[in-house]
Amino acid sequence: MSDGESIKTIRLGGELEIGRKDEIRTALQRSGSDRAVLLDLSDVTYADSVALTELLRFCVSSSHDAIPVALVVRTPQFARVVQYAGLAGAFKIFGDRDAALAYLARSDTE
Amino acid sequence: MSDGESIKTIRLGGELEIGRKDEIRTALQRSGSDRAVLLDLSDVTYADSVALTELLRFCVSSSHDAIPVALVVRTPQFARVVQYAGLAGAFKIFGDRDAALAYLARSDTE
Amino acid sequence: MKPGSELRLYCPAQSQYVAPIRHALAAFLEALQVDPGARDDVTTATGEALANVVEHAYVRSSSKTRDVQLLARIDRGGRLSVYVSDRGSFIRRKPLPGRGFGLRIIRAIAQQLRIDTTRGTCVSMTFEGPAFLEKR
Amino acid sequence: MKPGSELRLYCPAQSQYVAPIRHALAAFLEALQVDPGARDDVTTATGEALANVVEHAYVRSSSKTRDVQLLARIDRGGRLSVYVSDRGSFIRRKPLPGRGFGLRIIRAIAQQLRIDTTRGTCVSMTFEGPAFLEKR
Ligand SMILES: Nc1ncnc2c1ncn2[C@@H]1O[C@H](COP(=O)(O)OP(=O)(O)O)[C@@H](O)[C@H]1O
Ligand SMILES: Nc1ncnc2c1ncn2[C@@H]1O[C@H](COP(=O)(O)OP(=O)(O)O)[C@@H](O)[C@H]1O
Repeated sequence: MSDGESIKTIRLGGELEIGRKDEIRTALQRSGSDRAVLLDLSDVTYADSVALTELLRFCVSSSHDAIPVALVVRTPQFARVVQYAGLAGAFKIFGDRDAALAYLARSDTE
Repeated sequence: MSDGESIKTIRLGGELEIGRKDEIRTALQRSGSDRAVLLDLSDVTYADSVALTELLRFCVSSSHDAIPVALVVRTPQFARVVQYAGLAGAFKIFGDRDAALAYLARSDTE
Repeated sequence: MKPGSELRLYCPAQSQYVAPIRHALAAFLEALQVDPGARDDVTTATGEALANVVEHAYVRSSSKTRDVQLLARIDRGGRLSVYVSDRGSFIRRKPLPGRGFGLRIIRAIAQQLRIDTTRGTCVSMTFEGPAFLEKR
Repeated sequence: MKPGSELRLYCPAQSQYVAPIRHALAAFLEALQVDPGARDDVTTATGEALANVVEHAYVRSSSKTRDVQLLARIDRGGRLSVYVSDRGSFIRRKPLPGRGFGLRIIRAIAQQLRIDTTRGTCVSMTFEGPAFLEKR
């Protein structure tokens, strides 16, 4: 996947919370052609457990289909709430896009 | 003043309130070469009577020196607080920069 | 707006506290679904009362505690009352030249303004009208 | 933080109210000079308790009033207590698969969590530590 063409990017920002549950679920859709997904959450200023549940659901189902998913997380509240929920091990989290893309490229060649 | 060169623009934004009194007073300074002043307050999201007092002081002293001053006001809170304070007649207020510049150009030729 | 909702803040009577108190009031009113125009008006009036405490309350006072208290409250009728109080002394005087806009602004916005100077100063303002009626 | 400060909000138990209530709490804490990290943590924990009311409180309840109440209060010791209450019925069950993060997050943040289900549900959380000590 050196050309990165089949890496889908899903970008979510702002407050990921109960009031936006449907929108988050709709955004977290894969199509048949996706080989890897980069979830760009750089601009997420807040996330709650409702959002984490949706993200987890997406990552687990992608993993069943052998599609690697990388999250870009840059904001402290988000990073902390993942820890508090005990979900640090459930997500592949990176501090920037390049690191996430490098991980996805590696996953592909493995 | 067709070239507009001696029109000084002073721009203030955000919340003009008691906590920024010194900053506002410092910003509202004229220099000897100013022939007219455009106070660009387009981005003022809030103003209180402390700010209005500073603006009034500036306009009154400019008027004594025969220097016209035009205010650009575009936000509803600011427009309303000027009314509430009974100061609508004390300021030359315009909804955009061009109208304010046209007024200042006119004042000069009069 | 739901009756019983209430915001009570005790802060030092210093100018840097006025904006955060106003923001807390605005967010309180937003949670109660007060529309933006009415919210602006209420915070404008309240901002004036707060600025007066910072500027005047403790100038002629020997009070050691130089605080300001904000209380905003929705009563049964869905009416909003805001109280700004201090433990200083009210200064009665003719408007200072080129000043005196604070109380004027409050009067233009609030349906009722009362200034009680029995113990410190308590400025009470009530706000009524369609924007403040309970919406459900 | 000044003791006596208090935020009390009554709102419909609907998802669109959760964010504005959280914002009101954040602005309240900011006015009390709670630092950003502690503010985030408190609003995170409170957001979870509020989301639980919206998601669960009235599912098995016949209550006509489907409200949520937030009370945040600074007590004498400068400790912050937050109460999130509803008039619904608490649902006791094993964690749903792939869920159950809400109470876990609250436990990770609050120094104390109590869930009182005598009349509706009242989730009380206390927050202590240097970030909450009175600063003057
Ligand atoms: N909290 C207060 N404590 C003491 N004096 C006050 C207080 N609020 C208002 N005043 C008095 O009322 C006067 C008028 O206030 P105001 O209309 O806001 O105008 P300004 O603050 O510009 O003088 C003040 O100058 C002051 O003498
Ligand atoms: N306010 C409430 N009213 C009714 N039940 C509640 C309330 N809060 C929590 N619960 C119960 O506690 C369970 C665990 O909550 P939580 O840890 O937040 O996870 P989740 O909401 O994902 O199930 C909920 O599934 C529900 O049964």
